[in-house]
Amino acid sequence: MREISFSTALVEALKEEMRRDERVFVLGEDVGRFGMIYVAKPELWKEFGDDRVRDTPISENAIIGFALGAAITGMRPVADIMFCDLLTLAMEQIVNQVAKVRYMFGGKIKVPLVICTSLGGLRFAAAQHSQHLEAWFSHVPGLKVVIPSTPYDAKGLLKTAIRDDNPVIFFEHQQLMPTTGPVPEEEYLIPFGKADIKREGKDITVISYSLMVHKVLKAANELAQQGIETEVIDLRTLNPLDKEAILKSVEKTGRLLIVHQACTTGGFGAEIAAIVAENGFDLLTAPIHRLGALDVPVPYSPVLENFVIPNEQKIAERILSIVSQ
Amino acid sequence: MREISFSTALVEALKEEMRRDERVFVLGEDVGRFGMIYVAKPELWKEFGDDRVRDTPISENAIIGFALGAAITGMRPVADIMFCDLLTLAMEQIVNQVAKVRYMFGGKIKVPLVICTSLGGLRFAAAQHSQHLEAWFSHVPGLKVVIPSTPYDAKGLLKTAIRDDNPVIFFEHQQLMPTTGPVPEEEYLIPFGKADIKREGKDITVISYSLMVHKVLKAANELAQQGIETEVIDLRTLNPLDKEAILKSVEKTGRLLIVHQACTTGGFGAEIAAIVAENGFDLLTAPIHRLGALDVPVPYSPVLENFVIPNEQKIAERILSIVSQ
Amino acid sequence: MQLNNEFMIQLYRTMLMIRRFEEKALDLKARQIIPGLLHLYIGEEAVATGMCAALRRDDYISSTHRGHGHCIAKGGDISLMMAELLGREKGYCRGKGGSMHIADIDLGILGANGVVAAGMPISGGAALSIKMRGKDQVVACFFGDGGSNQGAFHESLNMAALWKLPVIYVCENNQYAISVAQSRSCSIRDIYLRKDAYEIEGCMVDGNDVLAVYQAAKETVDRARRGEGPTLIECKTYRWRGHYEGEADRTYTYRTKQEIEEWIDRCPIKRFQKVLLDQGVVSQVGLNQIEQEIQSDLQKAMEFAQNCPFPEPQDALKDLYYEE
Amino acid sequence: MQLNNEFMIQLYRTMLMIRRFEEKALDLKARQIIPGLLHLYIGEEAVATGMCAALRRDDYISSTHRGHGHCIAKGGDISLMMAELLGREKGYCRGKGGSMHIADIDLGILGANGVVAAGMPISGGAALSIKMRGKDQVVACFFGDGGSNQGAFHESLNMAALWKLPVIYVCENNQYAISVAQSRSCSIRDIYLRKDAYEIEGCMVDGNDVLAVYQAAKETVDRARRGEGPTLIECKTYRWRGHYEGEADRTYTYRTKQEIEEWIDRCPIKRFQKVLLDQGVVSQVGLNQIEQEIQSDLQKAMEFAQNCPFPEPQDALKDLYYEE
Ligand SMILES: Cc1ncc(C[n+]2csc(CCOP(=O)(O)OP(=O)(O)O)c2C)c(N)n1
Ligand SMILES: Cc1ncc(C[n+]2csc(CCOP(=O)(O)OP(=O)(O)O)c2C)c(N)n1
Ligand SMILES: [Mg+2]
Ligand SMILES: [Mg+2]
Repeated sequence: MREISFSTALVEALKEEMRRDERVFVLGEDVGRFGMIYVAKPELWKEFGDDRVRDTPISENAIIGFALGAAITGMRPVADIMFCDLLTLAMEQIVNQVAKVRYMFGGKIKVPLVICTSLGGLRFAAAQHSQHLEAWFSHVPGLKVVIPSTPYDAKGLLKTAIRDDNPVIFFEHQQLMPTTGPVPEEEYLIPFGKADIKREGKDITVISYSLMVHKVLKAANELAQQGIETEVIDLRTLNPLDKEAILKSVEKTGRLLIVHQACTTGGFGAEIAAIVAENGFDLLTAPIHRLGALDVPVPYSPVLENFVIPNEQKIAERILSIVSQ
Repeated sequence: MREISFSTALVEALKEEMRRDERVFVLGEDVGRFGMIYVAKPELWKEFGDDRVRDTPISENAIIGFALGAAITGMRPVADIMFCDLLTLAMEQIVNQVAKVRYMFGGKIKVPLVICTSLGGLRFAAAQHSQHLEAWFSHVPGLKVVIPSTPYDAKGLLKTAIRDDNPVIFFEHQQLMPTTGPVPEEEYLIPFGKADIKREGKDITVISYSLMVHKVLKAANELAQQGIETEVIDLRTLNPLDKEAILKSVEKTGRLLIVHQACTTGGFGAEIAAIVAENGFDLLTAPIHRLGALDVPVPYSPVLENFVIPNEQKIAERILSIVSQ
Repeated sequence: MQLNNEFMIQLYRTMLMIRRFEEKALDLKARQIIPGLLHLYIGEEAVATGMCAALRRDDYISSTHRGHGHCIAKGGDISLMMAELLGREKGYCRGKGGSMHIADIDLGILGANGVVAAGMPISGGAALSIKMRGKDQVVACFFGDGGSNQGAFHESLNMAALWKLPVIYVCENNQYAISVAQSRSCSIRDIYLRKDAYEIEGCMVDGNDVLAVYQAAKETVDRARRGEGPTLIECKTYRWRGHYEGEADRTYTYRTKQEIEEWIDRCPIKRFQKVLLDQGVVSQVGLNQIEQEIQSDLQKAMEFAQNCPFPEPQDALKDLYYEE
Repeated sequence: MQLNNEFMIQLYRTMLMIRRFEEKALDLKARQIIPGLLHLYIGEEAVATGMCAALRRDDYISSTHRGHGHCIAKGGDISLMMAELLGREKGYCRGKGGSMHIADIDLGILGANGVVAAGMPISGGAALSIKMRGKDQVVACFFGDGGSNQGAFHESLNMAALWKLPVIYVCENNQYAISVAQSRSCSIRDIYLRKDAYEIEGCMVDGNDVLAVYQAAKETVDRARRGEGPTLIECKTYRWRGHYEGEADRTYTYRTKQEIEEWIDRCPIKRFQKVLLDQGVVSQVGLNQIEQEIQSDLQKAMEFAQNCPFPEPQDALKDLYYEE
């Protein structure tokens, strides 16, 4: 199968959906001729023009509010927020409006709106450009939360997101953009709520998503040489969440580690741990562990950033310490 | 000891600190002559005037940003955001600036800033006026998170917050405002990070905070008549968190239920469950349970709200089902 | 402007319906039959009425926490409104929304809103959608003097102006944001002058004069329909009641009884009544009949609402996601 | 305005130092010695220089993502800056901040900022603090044309105007926000005209003319010090480099080579050089000497930075909370 990059896969998804349905359009900062969206160069803009690949002023709250207004009156906007750190400017619209209007109005409208945002930072981008804020949104009923790790998933999930009649927030890791992987030429969709078992194993389950999936896989492959068989699960969507896949895997391995790049306390790892501690307690043979970034803002200096964010080595160490307990 | 209301206790704390230190001032919407802050009537404003009890325009992001600018240049502001649902408008300043400036600047400044906000709604206030968003802030390193349940704690913790040289976010439940309790005339402070054991018991630990503490206590007292001894812990502060008290109690009871008014998924209950599932796994004799609001926006109609938000009966049922497993 | 009698009477009827509907709501709230928060529009009826009279059924409005007037003026069904206020199953939002979230997408009512100024970007988006779909609809966006100080005001007007969108921003300047007088929250005296910051048109009107509001509305709606972009209209008016029902003992901390009474004297309904009588548009008998018709409609709405069952508790779990 | 020679030379020296510092940074970034994001101010030096020359040491500034110029002009230590860019232990932020978070509270530098317009409310708060503490300091708040469309602009100017706070809002209009030309992001042509929305003073100046900037700055700083409230100054200028170092191949998607070259011809430093030479303030020899002094200062800063160790990994856990 051909290999394309994560960002190309996302652009393909947009292109296909925009060709298929003229109600779909993109708005956000520098999404047009600069091609900031998915670091894609002006490709999308060249095909669809200013109107449907719409540069906005630097007004994040309005970007989401405008997208919402368009979504409930016949369009299917894809609103891009350059970094997830800037979602902080649009939380009012996202949380109080986008997520709630359908419910508040008694189910009488649809909100076909995708919010795309990048996260995790390029490297050494410091505290305001490196956050992982996905956990917040898992705590907001009404939003679907998608967070892919491969070009294949990115494309299939984005297409599903655009066709969904509910608001979806779609997180793309900046460091994944140039990574490549197999993506078929034919059209496909990936349903929400289906985790992907990246690697089977019987000794421990490691649950992860986004960039960290790759670091976990590397650690797992290394540990395999020492005879430790790690099962690696990529959640792909946090809401809906594939609880079944999680519990099934824990049933098999009895041990669970959750890895994410967001800081540990209050991260989505807590939610998974809580679900398993309630519904899979009897399946566990060891404490549930979480490995996230340390609980500090992400510092700038490489020495410091490396210390704060999980990497293969730390993941491997943690797995080892759990299985050897 | 005299009994005063939660709101009076808070106003007393402010008064005492404002008398003690002229750098302390309050800003927010309708905090002055209308006395919206703590539903206190114009009391505070009468003593300290427009300058130190400063009404602002409806500009939440600016309220926090202005408070921050004042805090790093010699003042000690207390910024009031009318409802926590409106914190969504100020997340940029709170999360990217307030919480991070000290760290980003290499520890070279102090940020003596208190953000007060109310939560939980009066009753039947619907989806945009009933949220509990404390969990988000526990996921932001750099913010201390305080959430008292009694007039005594409210006063002592608010005074501590105002004297702290770090940013503190202080959540007051709207339904607690009129509730009364004993508060000494003499000055006292309550340190952060010390949970309060409201009731000792050996059968199950129930951890809670804010309004729900009272509902848990009621349920516990009822169950006591059936011979079930519930240990009830009020966390009082989520960051710093009294992990020791949590683990010690679980050691004693072997069973854990966490109750909060925030919706269950992604709530702070997940964090507690995760901590115990990692550090207290061997102490547990039963799955960890969480009881939060159902995962929907809070609906308006009393029938619906009652169904969505935990109450004494549901808490008692859950405790019963856990201890009888 | 030449207006036919029927139209004038319809304006009157709408204002009076808003007034009577809210008086009823006030009473129900006092008796705790309405459970939730209630922000009344009494005294400001001419704004919604004049503005919405210039709109077509397929035009949109976005409303505020003080939204009953907008909803009724845009054609909202008072039975469904009343049922919603009472938290009933057949209410506009099936009991999930209450006063602050009433919406009727079929009538273009994009919703009341519990967050000040939050409707401003949503309106802009509806207008963008109109433009992209090549329609000639327009959007009227209601917001308060207090709301004009939100960042959302600035971002929305800038974007709407930039893209020449068909939105009419209607500032209902009732002179207070809760307890804060406009002079203490707004660094400019006449809010409509903020139009210049966006290079758009705008004007100020007497918000207690329904014909003046209608005239300004008509002109700006026509402009918007012709694709000439957004407008900022400021309507000076006054709210008679407290900010919300229950404020009672604090009302006089921020304004005087005298001030309130002066504004009650300028009642937009009484004033228009006089115009109608003076111009011979309607007789006193005719007015009485309208009053009776409204009372009877309200009575029916009340009956509908009160006979309507509450939702089932489990209904709380419905309506969050659309599922095919 | 009569300015003495020493002062004029100091203006020149500051501009040149900013230029050379950033050229160095550019080189270090290209060689990946600077790890993080870098937004260069080259071409805009007259704005920070002219503005900060009107400030006292105890006045405050708030800066942006494009902050080196502001920091140097306010007296920032280039050794500590360079060490910070290199992520070293003795950098301004102990390696925790990098280019976008340099601050020096002792010099009143309230920080660069990675979030567009986020310094605007912070500046307002510093000004409020000045007023409440009864001081006569002022705050200069730098922000871009792009930043002027943020809600924070509106909320901040309204509050500062309302409370008559001593802030000078300095819009550095370099005509683009990343790739978006001002005409495509801003519904008004001259941003300073937005002053009228807040009933405050304001003006437009040639941002490539350091004396013009200084003069406008001086007047508005004096006004602010006298308690006459905020001002909005717009400085028209241009950035020569891409939005960030690394943009390279996209630069010509949104502007032409010719446009850039025209602006390079209007170099604020060359232009001021000519003034100095024409007026006999300094000779070519003098200019050469300044160049050498700057090179030597920079050399020392580089040595300091490069000899400075990286922080220890565990230092990442320090500096979050203040503990007595
Ligand atoms: C963003 C936001 N801030 C604060 C509130 C609380 N609040 C509700 S209405 C109101 C005053 C609104 O004033 P204005 O916009 O003038 O409308 P009015 O109530 O006068 O009709 C406030 C502060 C809110 N709902 N939303
Ligand atoms: C609130 C916010 N939105 C978007 C960004 C991403 N971003 C960084 S700089 C920039 C452009 C800023 O333009 P302007 O204010 O004109 O400053 P300039 O870069 O031209 O100096 C953008 C969009 C950001 N950092 N903050
Ligand atoms: Mg008002
Ligand atoms: Mg710019």
